[in-house]
Amino acid sequence: MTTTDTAVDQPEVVQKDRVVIRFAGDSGDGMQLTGDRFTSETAAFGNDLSTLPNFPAEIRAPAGTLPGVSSFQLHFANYDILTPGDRPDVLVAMNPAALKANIADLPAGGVLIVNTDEFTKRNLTKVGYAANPLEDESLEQYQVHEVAMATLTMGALAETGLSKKDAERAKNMFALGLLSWMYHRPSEGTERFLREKFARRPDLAEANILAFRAGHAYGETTEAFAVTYEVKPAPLPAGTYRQITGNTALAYGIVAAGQTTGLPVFLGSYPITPASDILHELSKHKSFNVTTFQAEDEISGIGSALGASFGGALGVTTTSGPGVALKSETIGLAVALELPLLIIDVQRGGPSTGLPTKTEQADLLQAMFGRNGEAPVPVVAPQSPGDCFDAALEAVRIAVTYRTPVLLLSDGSLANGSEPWKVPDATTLAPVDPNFATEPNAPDGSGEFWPYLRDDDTLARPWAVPGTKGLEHRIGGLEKADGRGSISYDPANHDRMVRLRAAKIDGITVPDIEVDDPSGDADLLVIGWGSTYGPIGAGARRVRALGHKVATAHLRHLNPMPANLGEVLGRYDKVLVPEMNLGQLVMLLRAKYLVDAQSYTNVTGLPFKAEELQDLFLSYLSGVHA
Amino acid sequence: MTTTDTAVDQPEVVQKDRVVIRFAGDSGDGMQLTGDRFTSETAAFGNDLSTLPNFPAEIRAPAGTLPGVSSFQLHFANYDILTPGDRPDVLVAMNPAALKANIADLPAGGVLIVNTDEFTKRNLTKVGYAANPLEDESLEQYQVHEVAMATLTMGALAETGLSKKDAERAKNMFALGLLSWMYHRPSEGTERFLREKFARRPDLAEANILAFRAGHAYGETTEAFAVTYEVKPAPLPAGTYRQITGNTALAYGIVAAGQTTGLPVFLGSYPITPASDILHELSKHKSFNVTTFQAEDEISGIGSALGASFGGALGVTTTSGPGVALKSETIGLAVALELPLLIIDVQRGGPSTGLPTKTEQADLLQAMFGRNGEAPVPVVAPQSPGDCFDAALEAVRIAVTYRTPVLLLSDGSLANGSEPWKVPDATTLAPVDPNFATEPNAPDGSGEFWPYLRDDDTLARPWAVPGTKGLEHRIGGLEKADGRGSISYDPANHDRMVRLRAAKIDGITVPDIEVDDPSGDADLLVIGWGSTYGPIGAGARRVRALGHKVATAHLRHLNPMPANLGEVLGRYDKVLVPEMNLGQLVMLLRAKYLVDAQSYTNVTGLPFKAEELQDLFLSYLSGVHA
Amino acid sequence: MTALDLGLPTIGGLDGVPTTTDKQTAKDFTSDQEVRWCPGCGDYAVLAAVRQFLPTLGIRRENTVFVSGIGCSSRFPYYLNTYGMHSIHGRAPTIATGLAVTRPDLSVWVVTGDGDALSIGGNHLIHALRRNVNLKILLFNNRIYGLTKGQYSPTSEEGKITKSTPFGSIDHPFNPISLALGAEATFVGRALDSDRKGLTAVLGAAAAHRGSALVEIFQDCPIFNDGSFDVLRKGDDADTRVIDVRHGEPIRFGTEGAYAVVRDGFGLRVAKTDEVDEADIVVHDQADLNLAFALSRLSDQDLTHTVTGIFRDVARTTYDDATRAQVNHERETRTPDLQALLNGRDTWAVVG
Amino acid sequence: MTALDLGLPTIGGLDGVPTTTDKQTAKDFTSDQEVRWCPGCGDYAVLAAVRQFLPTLGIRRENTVFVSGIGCSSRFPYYLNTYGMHSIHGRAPTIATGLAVTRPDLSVWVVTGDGDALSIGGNHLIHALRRNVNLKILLFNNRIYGLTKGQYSPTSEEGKITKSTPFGSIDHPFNPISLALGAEATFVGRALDSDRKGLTAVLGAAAAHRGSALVEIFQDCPIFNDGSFDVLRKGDDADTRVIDVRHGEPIRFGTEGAYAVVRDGFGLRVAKTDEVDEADIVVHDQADLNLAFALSRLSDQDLTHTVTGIFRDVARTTYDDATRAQVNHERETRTPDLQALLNGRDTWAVVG
Ligand SMILES: Cc1ncc(C[n+]2csc(CCOP(=O)(O)OP(=O)(O)O)c2C)c(N)n1
Ligand SMILES: Cc1ncc(C[n+]2csc(CCOP(=O)(O)OP(=O)(O)O)c2C)c(N)n1
Ligand code: SF4
Ligand code: SF4
Ligand SMILES: [Mg+2]
Ligand SMILES: [Mg+2]
Repeated sequence: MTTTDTAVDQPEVVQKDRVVIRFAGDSGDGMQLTGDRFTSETAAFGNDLSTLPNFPAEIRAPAGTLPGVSSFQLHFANYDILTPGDRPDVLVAMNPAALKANIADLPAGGVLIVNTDEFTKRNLTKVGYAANPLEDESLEQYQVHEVAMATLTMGALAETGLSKKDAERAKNMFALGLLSWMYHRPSEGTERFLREKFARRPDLAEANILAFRAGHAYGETTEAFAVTYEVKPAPLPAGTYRQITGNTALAYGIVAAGQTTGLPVFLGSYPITPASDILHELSKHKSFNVTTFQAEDEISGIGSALGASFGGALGVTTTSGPGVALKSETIGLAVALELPLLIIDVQRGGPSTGLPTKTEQADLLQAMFGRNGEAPVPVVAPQSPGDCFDAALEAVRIAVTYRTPVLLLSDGSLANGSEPWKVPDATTLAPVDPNFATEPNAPDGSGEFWPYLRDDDTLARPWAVPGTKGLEHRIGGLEKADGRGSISYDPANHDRMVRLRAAKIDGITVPDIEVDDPSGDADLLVIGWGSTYGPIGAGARRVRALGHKVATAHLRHLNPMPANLGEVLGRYDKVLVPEMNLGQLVMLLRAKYLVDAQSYTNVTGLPFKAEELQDLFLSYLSGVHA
Repeated sequence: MTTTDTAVDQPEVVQKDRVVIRFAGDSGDGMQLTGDRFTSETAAFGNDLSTLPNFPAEIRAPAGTLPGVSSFQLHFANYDILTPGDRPDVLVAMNPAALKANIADLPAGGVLIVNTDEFTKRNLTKVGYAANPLEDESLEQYQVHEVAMATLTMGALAETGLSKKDAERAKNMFALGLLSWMYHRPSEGTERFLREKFARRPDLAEANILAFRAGHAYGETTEAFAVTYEVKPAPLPAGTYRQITGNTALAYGIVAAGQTTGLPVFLGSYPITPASDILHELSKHKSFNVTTFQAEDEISGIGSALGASFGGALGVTTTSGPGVALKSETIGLAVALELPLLIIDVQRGGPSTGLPTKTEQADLLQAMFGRNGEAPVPVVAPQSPGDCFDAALEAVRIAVTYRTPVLLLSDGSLANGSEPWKVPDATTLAPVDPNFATEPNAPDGSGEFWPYLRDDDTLARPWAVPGTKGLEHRIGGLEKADGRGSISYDPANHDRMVRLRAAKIDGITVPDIEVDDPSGDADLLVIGWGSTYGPIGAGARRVRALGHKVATAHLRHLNPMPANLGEVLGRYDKVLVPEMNLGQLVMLLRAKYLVDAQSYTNVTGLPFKAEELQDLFLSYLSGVHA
Repeated sequence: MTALDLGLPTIGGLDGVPTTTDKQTAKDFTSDQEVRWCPGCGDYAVLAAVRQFLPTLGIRRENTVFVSGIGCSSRFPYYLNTYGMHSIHGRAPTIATGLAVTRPDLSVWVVTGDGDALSIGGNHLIHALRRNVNLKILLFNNRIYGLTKGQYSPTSEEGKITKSTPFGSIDHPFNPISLALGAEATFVGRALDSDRKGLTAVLGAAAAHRGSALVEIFQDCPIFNDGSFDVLRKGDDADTRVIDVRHGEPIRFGTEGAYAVVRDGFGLRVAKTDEVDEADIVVHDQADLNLAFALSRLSDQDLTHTVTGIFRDVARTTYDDATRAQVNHERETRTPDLQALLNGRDTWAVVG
Repeated sequence: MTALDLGLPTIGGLDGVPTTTDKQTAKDFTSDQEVRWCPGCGDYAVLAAVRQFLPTLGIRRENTVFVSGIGCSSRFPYYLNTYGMHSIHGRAPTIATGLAVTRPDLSVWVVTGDGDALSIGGNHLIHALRRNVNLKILLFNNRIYGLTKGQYSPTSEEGKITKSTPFGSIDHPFNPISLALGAEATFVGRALDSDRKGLTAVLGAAAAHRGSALVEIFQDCPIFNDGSFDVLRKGDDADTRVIDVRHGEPIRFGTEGAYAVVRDGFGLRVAKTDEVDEADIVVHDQADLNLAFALSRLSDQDLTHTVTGIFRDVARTTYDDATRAQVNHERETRTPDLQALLNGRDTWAVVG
């Protein structure tokens, strides 16, 4: 659907290249929904965008408190952007707690829209405001707009017969309406959305639509706002676009992998933040021959997926870091069994329960080494929400082709963040042949079936599923004789098998890494993996815009690494590895390539900021870091 | 007790510096017991010694088959030795399967003692001997002694009224008697042992003693054996010695740690080979205020230990690799809680169930990284069976002083292997003060208790146990505010806490690594960890004896590493790291110190052989490896 | 070596825990942490009941420990000014076991949810029950995963539409009471979050019981499973659904005891009191395991008939008492001699 | 969207599994792997019985799968020439669940030990039972950990001296039958390793049952728990100990049915047949859960009275049938359109 600007004649219209808006309020204020809707409108309008939801681990902390603040940040632009933005240009604060928790991020001169109704003495005290900041000078440096959103909403809904409480709850739609007016967003989508969401309560649907329109009208009719802004659509590559979150893209990738492999999909999973939505999404798509099983725990989740793989399905399990820890023994079994299995880890802040709703990249080494014995597993990582789709397909290609469990490392910011996604043409997705064994294969012509006889090329073993006559066999976690697969305690055989398993993974064909080095002669290479793609790219753009040279490269494949990586690293004087952990990839690179790669880390539960990386790169370029 | 040689006048007595004997037979033949007794006699005699038991994962595979073969190798000498020996000088084979499985290891000219009674047609066929090897030329190159051990034993016991079956079962004691005669071993110990072991069946005790004596007499009276051998006691450092296995030494170390810390010991454990014996041993020592809890699984094992630690006990959990995998989530919790906890991993062959009764060193990276998030844990490793005692005490020192879980990595060869151990003076063991918190500590003078306020020096937090009035507090796996310890989702706080936890572990005081470089100017440094200490040392001795220079160093502390390690590594042209894995320590060294350390690996489930390492070192010294 | 005969516990669940004569109030047991549950959550009612109940035990606050797993309910320990640990998902019983075994002077409580206790933690729960460790386990059953935003749990009804079951759940649920009884539990009780009196009575009996006590608390989650127990609270027939049982008393319920429980084969059924013989009304016996099991099966879990109160309360040697008895016996009869241990039986001297 | 009503299973446990009319023998079901148990191990008898039993099912060998955990008993799959997996400790039910759900054309068996099933694997076991996945679970109960060389297990008697309990075990054991019944099991049976006939009968009924079937097999471990079930096999009173129950028949046992089981309150007791009224003898009803539970508690686990046969066998929709019904319903009513899925509802075109 192509949309055009629906804005009517209004105050001065200022053209902007990009805008960052942050909606902040109480957990009960519906800020995530508001943000989502604004995002959808923005996507439909054709801007490029990137989002960052941020909410507490509690379902709903006590109203009006600092721990209860929930926010949603959206960055949109008329060119392709890479991050959800460092700092908001506009902050919408629905209560004193939201103001207090977010105001420090608003740069001087920024627009602050405040819902004054909540600025009561009691609410102010609750968060430690001695005086009302709207009444002293503390907000002087901002463009403050005070709007009694609750009052105005209730007023607009007075006729609906809705209870006061229900009416008041629609104030987030009022805010959305106001902002939609300010930024010339289309509104049909939101109205349609509200009608569907409240299909069973048409009164609520109408109320929310009324509130939304009231907000819009408030902007139009009051003279409080001197300007509105326009951000033109972004000239993205031609194609059909939609907005997508990482978790949805992962779920779609799994559904698609079922189609490209022709296998039934079986997901065994136990809910955990921020991975649960993949289970939720997949449970809707049974028509694609996708079965979801909510297991009693993570071990059962992966165990059932492995059992399904043994039976010839595409076994998948989804979790976050603590769940991977629990699954580690079974991952080891999958390594020994050499069966396809996709294990998705949506990383979150750790250690232990950590920060369940925040992002982090600290499970890389767990993915690589978190099992007893030598148990190598391929590891892939998506770099953006939409890229989760491709990463899932790539992980499945490796799992099926090489008969191996594969770990896919997403993270909280990819999972919940969203961006416009160029929808792939489903007919062009590359098929993957599961290539089931159908015949006995013993090289000695005995007519036996040897479950561990390997393909010369891939070193993969045959996948012979129960029900296939003549291929009956037994496999297990004890060491197996090379070829025959029967139990073997022979020392030389064990050494051989350990090396064969390693060689199989090391020999997986992965594409070369591509370097973005516009000038071709940068001294500094910045290399990352996973969700830091956006901030690293944005940081690099900024320093390039300042006239400096910097090369960037991003790893999709953490294990095995691309064949050309050593050569690439060797080409640069300085190699810098920014990570949201204490330096995990950098350790692997140093060990493997013996390059003096430098680590930059930040473990705040939030993505890097473009500015932070710009400064970092500049400091490296200027030689502060020799 | 000091013992002297009891050998009587006999055939020619040949003096030897060292001897390697291997007893091999069916799982039901009692080879482990035979080996143990010969070891005890040898220890009592004052030789230095080292042992290598080797048995199948089944309790008792079918009689007479190759998978059912069980063996025990003993190396003893008149000087301090380091390994159980590469190859036997004497092989005792109780049946054709034992012969077939072991003969390849016997060097030409070696002594082969065969129990001919088992060399029946049926038994020969069972293991694929087309002809009886005792009757063709295939054993020509060995000094073969054919002894009808079962017949002789049954003859000796004819009078006892014992059933044929029971009598026949004593043939291992006959073999022991014969070997004891050949090597002039004392015999009181064995006779006393048998009386105690069969206290409830005195008839069996006497029968076994009779069989033992018959074997001895057989040597004395027949003229089959032209020589006997004498290996003089070894001039070990002065002190009281005993023979000890690694698992026993670990158990004693834990008991001792209870005494040095003054804490009750709580072991929560789930049985697993090769760690179960630690549980068995500790369950005997309740008088030392040691409580053992056989949990329903590994997770409960560590969970209960952590609960006990919270209550002020010394929490310990013991397992092997697959168990560590299961415990990993709880280890992460212990990292977050910052409570003392000792986690013992007796490594075995992997991945997955792998080779449960064989040895390996492939859990180092699991120990380092096998958890979600940044969850650093100190790692220590013993280098010999007796050293397990010291390693346990050192691990507890770190755990208690720094309030942290500590991983101790033993392995199958240390666990079951034995050596003479200089018994420490219990009164000289260094005390460790648990230093429980007793007072509120809030720096703001509020009289509150802050559970995460750190010691300036160690960065350890206070250990305040329930029952202490005024220090009531709640801790958990969510991120905690620095100092106060309440739940915090604050980005900057999380980053700080992640770094504080890392800094605490990095800051642990560990002794410098010592280098053994006799000439002081070797070019090649060989560095290892864990049970490779013996073979590396033995290999180095051999090449030094050949006039070459090689330096060796062995890491007790894998995390944090000794402060001088970087400097040490930098001193040598070549650094070589032999490991029983695919190169785990070498990865850590290369990443951390950026030295081009080379890896040598062998993953057979068996310890390195001294000869193998000698050849390796020579190839490095000769420049084959540039 | 033979096993020590400990006999049956003749002491109560709190014996050995230091007492205090100081006046303690609910406020003393309230920590400074802000309570972070949703408005209307049933957890608030339970918290209030527990805060009021704990001071009545007369034990020292510092000798009380709450251990929880993960879930909304598992935040409970933060809100009590006692010692506490918010551990990991499903593992609280293991941690509490280690603590209870080593510290007889503590009163140890476990707080857990239906997912925490019965899904991921099911094994630890049943093992704690069979061992009869002196723990009080409060199972907050809201028949939903609250903290992860509304997936069905092992106690959710069949057919339930949740985030993970858009076509309806097809898992047959556990009956936590039956499960506990099958797992050798010595104390099993049940109460409604909103029934302060009933809840307090069950908590009191649990505390007095020496051994593992499982208390199932029906708890409302207004956000993801709103009103799931409303039929037991309001509506015309609420009082014909709740069957509160009391040891030694005939089981009658409803307004003026209009209904009664009578035997039906090996099981039970509900009858109108005036239609049955007084003598046929079952008298509750909390020592009768078969009766307790039958009570747990009185109706499907559709809440048609819901027994509250104490299903079972019997004495059996506790694991922790028995362990300590073995340790103490050894400590009393043997002097630990570390040097002798290290030496073992066979040493030899090297004179150097 | 509403839940599909599947109703009760009207099909048998093997329906959907391809059959064969080829004559199959025990030998066909024997793999080429050497059996590696100790001489005299009860596992041999069970293996022989199973090898003889499987061909009688008439299903194709290649559609039979045995999944096991870890333990001596868990080596079982290696010795059968079917498909098989020797997995990891305690997790076989999870693997078998994934397999059974995705492959209705397979007959899926789980082999497990008392440690594997009830210690580390307890949670997966009870969840498989409550879900009623179409799996047959053979629990080899030798009341000891065999493979790890003789530690006590969750079914070991109190006071047992083992490697890990030199002073005697203090764990109160599980009663596997009670536990399974408390966990909503639809089929629970028990047999002795040496009783080929009884064992085969229970296996046959388990195979025919659609849903999870738990079969406890008392198995002797001559190495670490020698003769633990000997009182049920030999000795004067062996036949007064074993109570073999049969649906619809009065429960009598002993020589010439000298003993009978009669009701005792909500439970049961053993009486001399000639001392009780014929009518008082309990008639076994495998659909009566309360009776089954009472049978499981007839005596302590000291084997004084040991019920064998089928405690319970009732029909309940299986998890796997229900899951497949949901999937198939969707597949039949909606054409999967990947492009439509990827597009979602809101797309926009960029023309470049
Ligand atoms: C190992 C692990 N798996 C999964 C989770 C995610 N998780 C947190 S709470 C929860 C279930 C909560 O349900 P319940 O125990 O019923 O508690 P409630 O929130 O309903 O009180 C889950 C699945 C986790 N934190 N850790
Ligand atoms: C994760 C893990 N923990 C522990 C073990 C060690 N282990 C192997 S079998 C077993 C118990 C065996 O007992 P049971 O299940 O009763 O089988 P049995 O040998 O008696 O037939 C244990 C503890 C293991 N292999 N893996
Ligand atoms: S989600 Fe439900 S259980 Fe959790 S706090 Fe909110 S109302 Fe309570
Ligand atoms: S140890 Fe026991 S259970 Fe295991 S094979 Fe031997 S006899 Fe059988
Ligand atoms: Mg719940
Ligand atoms: Mg067993």
